[in-house]
Amino acid sequence: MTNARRSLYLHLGVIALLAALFFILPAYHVSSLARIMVLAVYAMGFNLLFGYTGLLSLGHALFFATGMYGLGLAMYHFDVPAEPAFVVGVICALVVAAAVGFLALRTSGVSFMIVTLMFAQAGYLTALYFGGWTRGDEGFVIRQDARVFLGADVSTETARYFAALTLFSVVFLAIAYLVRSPFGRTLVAIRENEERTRMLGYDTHRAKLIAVILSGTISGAAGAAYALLFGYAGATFATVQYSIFPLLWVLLGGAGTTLGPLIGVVFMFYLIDLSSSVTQAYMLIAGVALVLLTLFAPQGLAGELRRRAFRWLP
Amino acid sequence: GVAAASSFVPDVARFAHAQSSGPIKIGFQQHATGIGASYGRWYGRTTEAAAARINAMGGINGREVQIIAEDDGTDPKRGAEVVEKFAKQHECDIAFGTLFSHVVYGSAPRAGELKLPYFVVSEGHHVASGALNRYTLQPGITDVKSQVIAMAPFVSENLGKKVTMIYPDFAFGHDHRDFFTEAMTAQGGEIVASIAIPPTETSFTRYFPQIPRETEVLYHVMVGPAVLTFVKELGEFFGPSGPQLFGFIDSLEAVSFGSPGLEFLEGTYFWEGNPRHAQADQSEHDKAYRAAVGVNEMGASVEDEKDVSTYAHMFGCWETLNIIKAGMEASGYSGPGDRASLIEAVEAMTDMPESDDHPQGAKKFNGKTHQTFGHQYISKVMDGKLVKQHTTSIEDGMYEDEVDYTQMSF
Amino acid sequence: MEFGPHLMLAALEGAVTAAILALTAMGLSIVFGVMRVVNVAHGEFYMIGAVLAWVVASMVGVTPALGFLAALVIAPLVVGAIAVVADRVILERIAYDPDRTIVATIGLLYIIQQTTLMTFGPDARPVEPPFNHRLSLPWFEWGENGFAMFWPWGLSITSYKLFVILAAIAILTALWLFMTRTKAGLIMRATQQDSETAQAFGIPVGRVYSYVFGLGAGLAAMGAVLVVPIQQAHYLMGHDPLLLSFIVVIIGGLGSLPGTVIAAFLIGMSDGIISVFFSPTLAKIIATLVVALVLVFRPQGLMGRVER
Amino acid sequence: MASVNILSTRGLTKIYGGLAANEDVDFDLQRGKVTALIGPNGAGKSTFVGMVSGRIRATRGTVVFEDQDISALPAHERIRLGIAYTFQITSIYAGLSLYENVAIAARRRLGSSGRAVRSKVEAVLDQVGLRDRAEQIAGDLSYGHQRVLEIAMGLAQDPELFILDEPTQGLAETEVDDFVSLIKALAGETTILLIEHNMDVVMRTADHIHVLDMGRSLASGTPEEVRANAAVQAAYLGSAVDA
Amino acid sequence: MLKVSDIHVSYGRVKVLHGVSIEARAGEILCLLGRNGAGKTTLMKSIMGLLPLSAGQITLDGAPLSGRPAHDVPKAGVGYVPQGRRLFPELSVAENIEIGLMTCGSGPETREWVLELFPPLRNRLEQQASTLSGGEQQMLATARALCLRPRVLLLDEPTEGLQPSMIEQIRQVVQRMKDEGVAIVLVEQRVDAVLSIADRVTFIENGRDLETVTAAHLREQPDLLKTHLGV
Ligand SMILES: Nc1ncnc2c1ncn2[C@@H]1O[C@H](COP(=O)(O)OP(=O)(O)OP(=O)(O)O)[C@@H](O)[C@H]1O
Ligand SMILES: Nc1ncnc2c1ncn2[C@@H]1O[C@H](COP(=O)(O)OP(=O)(O)OP(=O)(O)O)[C@@H](O)[C@H]1O
Ligand SMILES: [Mg+2]
Ligand SMILES: [Mg+2]
Repeated sequence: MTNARRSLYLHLGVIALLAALFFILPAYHVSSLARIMVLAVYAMGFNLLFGYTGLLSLGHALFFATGMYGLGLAMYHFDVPAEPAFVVGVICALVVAAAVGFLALRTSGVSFMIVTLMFAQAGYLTALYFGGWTRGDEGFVIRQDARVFLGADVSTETARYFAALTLFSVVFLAIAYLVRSPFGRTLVAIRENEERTRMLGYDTHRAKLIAVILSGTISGAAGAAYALLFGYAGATFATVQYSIFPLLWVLLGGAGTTLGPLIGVVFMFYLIDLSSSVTQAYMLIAGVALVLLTLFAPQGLAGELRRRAFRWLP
Repeated sequence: GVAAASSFVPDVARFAHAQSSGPIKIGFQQHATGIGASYGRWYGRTTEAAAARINAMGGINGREVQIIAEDDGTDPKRGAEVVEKFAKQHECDIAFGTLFSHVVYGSAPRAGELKLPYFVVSEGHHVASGALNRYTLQPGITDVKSQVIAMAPFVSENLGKKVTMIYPDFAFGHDHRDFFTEAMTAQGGEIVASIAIPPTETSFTRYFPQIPRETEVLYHVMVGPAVLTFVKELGEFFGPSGPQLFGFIDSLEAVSFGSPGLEFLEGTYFWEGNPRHAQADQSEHDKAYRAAVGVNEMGASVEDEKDVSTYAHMFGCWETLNIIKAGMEASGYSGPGDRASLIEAVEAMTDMPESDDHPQGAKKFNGKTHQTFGHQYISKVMDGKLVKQHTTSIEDGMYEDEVDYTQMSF
Repeated sequence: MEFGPHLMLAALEGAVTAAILALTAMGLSIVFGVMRVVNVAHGEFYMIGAVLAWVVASMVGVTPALGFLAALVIAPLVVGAIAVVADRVILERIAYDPDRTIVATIGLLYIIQQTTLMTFGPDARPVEPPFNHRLSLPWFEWGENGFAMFWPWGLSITSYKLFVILAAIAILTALWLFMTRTKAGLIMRATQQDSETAQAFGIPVGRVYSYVFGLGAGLAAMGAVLVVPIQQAHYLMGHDPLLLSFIVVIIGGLGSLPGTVIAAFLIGMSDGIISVFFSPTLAKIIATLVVALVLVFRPQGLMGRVER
Repeated sequence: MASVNILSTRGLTKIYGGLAANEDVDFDLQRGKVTALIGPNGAGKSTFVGMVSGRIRATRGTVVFEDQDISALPAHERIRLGIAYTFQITSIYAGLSLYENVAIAARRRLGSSGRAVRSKVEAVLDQVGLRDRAEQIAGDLSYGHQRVLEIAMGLAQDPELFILDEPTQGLAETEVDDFVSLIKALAGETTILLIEHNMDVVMRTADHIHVLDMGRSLASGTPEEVRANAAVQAAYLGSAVDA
Repeated sequence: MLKVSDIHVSYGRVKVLHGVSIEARAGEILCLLGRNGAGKTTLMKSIMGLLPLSAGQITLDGAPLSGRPAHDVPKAGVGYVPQGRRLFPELSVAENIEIGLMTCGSGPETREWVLELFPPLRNRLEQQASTLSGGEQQMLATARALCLRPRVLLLDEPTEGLQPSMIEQIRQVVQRMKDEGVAIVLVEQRVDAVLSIADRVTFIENGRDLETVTAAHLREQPDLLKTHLGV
């Protein structure tokens, strides 16, 4: 079996498994999984830029929040139906990502980290400053009866789960395809050695800009979906912490792997969820777990799988 | 029954006569970590004490009350997850106890979807503003709009007409700004400046010059760990000659008035949800409540007098639990199937007289807006103690209904 | 308040912020510059420094000055020791791999934060300053009757805040002498650039890293001890210093000591001064964007070397 | 009819903080020939080819490639016109397999056709004798093999103009011999600009030699002419001229 | 003086040296010859203590060198010119030299001495090492190692990328070191250069030492080159 075929089966298999889990898992885990899938989309967007292109952004919360507010404000203030509002959210994220990419890509390395961080911080403060519109830190609730997407009431468990699964699957497959494509390989080449790549005739700046835009747009789609599926938008999601999360997820799951983001989110979610039911000091457990993981799974969970068993893992 | 409250492990036999002897599970959304942790700890202690008391009195409908606390990290995302966990994993009967309003906003939609009664103790104006849903109620603590409105007459009559407001650039601060400005104007006063301080700010002096000279009253309401700095720097800025200060005690919850730098607050006024320092006219109910929670006359832990409570807010947990009990008993609550009737029973409540169940004072509950209204206290700092100067009437804090939840379907 | 005095007050406040920031950022700059690791837990070292200052000060307790002095010595040492242990136990074993260090130090951040929460609780803890006098400041102006001096309302600083500025200058000068007059700085930079070759030239790389990590943490703790009499110790207080330090280090130009100080000064000041002209949050937004744009148009930072 | 010169520079200059690494270099490169660029260390050879390829921005001067003024083009567009460049200081994808290293080089031209890329990569790896190491991670290769890989990446681009900056550095003698045959095989179709200090290699391969010294052109001509040039002797070859 | 006895070395799971023994004697130049990837650099690094030995021993004047921490090896008087120069790229030329001086506490006269050996460096003392031309970098790398005033000098392809006259110069430097009694281990690819300078030659192939012969012997029997190197 060729690697391409193996990879296709793997991805379809993951999607099928997620679909099956809806019928198997207890109710609580089903709703957790819906949330995990949306966050995994966010992580996949981040991974495209960090894991594949080698650009470490500390400002992805800006894109997530832009998608979230794009959809949320359209629905909250203008009673825009969910479908066009979703498009608005995604487009807003795209535009913001393009602007940030345009400016931030003049820098590289740590400067890129800081510039994205600062833009995101400015975005967060802007959300607070226009508190009259955004309801600031408190955020706002999106009316439950308006949360109907393509005829499905996504405030119900089933519709929500499958809406999340659909978004996840689309992005998951698209990224799996993308990273095997010549463009994806170019991104990896940039990650490994940008100067060399440029001197092989690739327009690295353009490729990086496209990567930022794609990554930001996917993250924005995740934000819009989050607001729609869970009915809330707020400035908390624009804080630095929410820029660090995808980094953590991706590093845990395995940067530069298609499966890593999902694995990372699942791991982190259940690490907190399970340890918090054992003890109040769950952050301590989480902290120790993270440290141990770096010691014993240096390339993240999926990265370790790839290193130890499945060399072909995409 | 208070004496028995010390037995935290309830006697199983006492609950034997219940139809279903399983406990009533109350999911307690606790700010154990994150920015709300100081409050979360005391909300926890109060809730434990209230539950122990209820259990000592035979539980609810003969069933033991079991508090299931989950940390929400003072984060709206985790808040929603915790609500899901209550509903689906712990199979709680209700969820309860949230303070920070962004967590309320983040969690309430899920509570509504899950049809899980969600009793918040947040003082935010979210419930009564109609932003939430029929499953979300705030019966145990007055909301900020009401608190603020009730302050205006006292401020304008006793302290001055020209007010400068300093508040965090959060929705919570904006509520203060909007409602107080309106109420003050109605009293013939004037807001001469409003200074919104960005969150995460740790030093404040540079903003103080924006306070106009003509200011007669400085109205401050800051939250978070930087408030001590705020107050201290305010003192250093004005030196001996400043305007009258009127603050919300939110700034200094869990902070001892003996802390260095706070000498400067001597002679200033504070809103208090519930007087921290036991007053001369302390009621028996307050005495009993303090004893049950383990708080001394100075509002600090009896075990450690440096450990100051969040006295102005945490009574809300105590009272809310008692209201839940009353609601469950009135509706004959026996399980999740009766959640709607529990809501209806609470909505039907009106007057809540001062009692051991309501040690903070009498309240009027508005079933349409799901919001309770109570007395507010204004205290003055005298010799490092908060001495009550004025108690507002319940009517002082009334405003027109903005929503009628009872018209919404379940 | 009049414009002139207002500006002056903002500048003074900015200087205090800058002083603390410079110390904290310098710690990060050394760690980041030498080890090229993003130490996400740097803010937590600052935080434990502050909390320990409170612990030490309240244990000593004889007079505030004595308590403070003890804290100033003990807290940085303890924090430095903690950092050295963390380096030996964790970072050294993951070979300072940049990605893994991020995860590991996030883990460390959780561990430190939670441990502090459980040990010392969530409340803000004040430390009494060793001395604290309000010093009203005069202002000079050309009035109708010539040059006049007056005492504007509110224009003041405290003796302690002045002390903080001076102390920061003293510590930074000592550090600068240490880095430039001794061989330490050279050894650190060589280690950073090629640790294998550094070993081949007799540099004990492992030990250099440990000391650097300890020194960085110690500096953060020192900043924190200085700040607790102004701001209180709190288990979440590490967040802001971490972000600001990072910004300062990068704006200053990676590995440039003077750059870090200048950047700390500029950021501390700009924050204060921009706030004179705009409403507070807007001022913060503008200050943030200005800093971001500085980097956009000068990616190597203020004092960084220009690449070819 | 294309002109004889595939590349010419006029007045090409690079100044680093006052120091001229290249000063007014006029240079013509004949199509299909092997031209060696030699000169003392620090003469500015790498700087020169860096400016030709666009890696280094020229202070002033023009570069004309295939009758087109490319002075203003960014590096990647120049490469696209058919210039391949190998680095003096090895620059490979240390974290990727050898195969992928070459594939990235090949893919830019062969684009989406996976099959074409594959056969190109295999052909190139055969050519340089690294086929059996194709799956190894490039960073784990010995230095000499990394140098060979660097050359392979150039080959994979099927360039019009192939610029090699000291390709035989670190190569064992057998590999050097292979390299010489490789260059001879390419000559004719591909124009080659070779920077070399190994005079033996230069003499065996070059049709034409251009000498640079202290940033300026010192001499230019056939190998014999250059070897006989006294100025070159003095500046460069020293007493060690043994080739 | 320096004795390497039957060492085995691997990178992670990849075993590279399978039992190599060499001996460098004072006042003598030992050359290592071998194809690309034979393990020459690996051997040098192992001597410097930069790679752990899985078996075997390295001694200097009879005292064990292996097993000591890597930073002790240079202090024992072993100078190293790594392959590919490995300068401290962002340090200036002067600082790179300073590091070399620091290793064994050499004084300013050593500094003068190396700058005299490589005059082009003197004009570039403040330049950042990474911006030096390839050849200048190689000079700096050699100069830095000489700063130790080493008793044993390891040179890994030190003439790579150098102009012929400079190669000659480095050769003279090496010769001079030899005359001063330094034991020298030299990795070189150019057989002709090796033959003119070496005292003895060790052939390395696939991580093993095949044979050690004197240079004179090699000059007489060039066939050996063919058998071992395929030249
Ligand atoms: N970024 C820079 N800043 C300052 N000087 C530089 C820079 N880059 C190169 N130089 C100098 O320019 C001169 C020419 O360098 P170049 O690399 O072109 O030499 P070269 O001819 O390739 O030498 P070699 O044969 O040793 O590789 C050198 O003296 C070098 O030190
Ligand atoms: N970091 C590494 N990880 C795994 N294998 C390595 C590593 N470095 C080198 N090798 C392998 O070890 C073997 C010997 O490499 P070494 O660099 O010692 O060769 P060399 O004799 O110095 O070759 P050259 O003449 O090309 O410099 C090679 O096969 C190489 O692929
Ligand atoms: Mg060169
Ligand atoms: Mg080698």
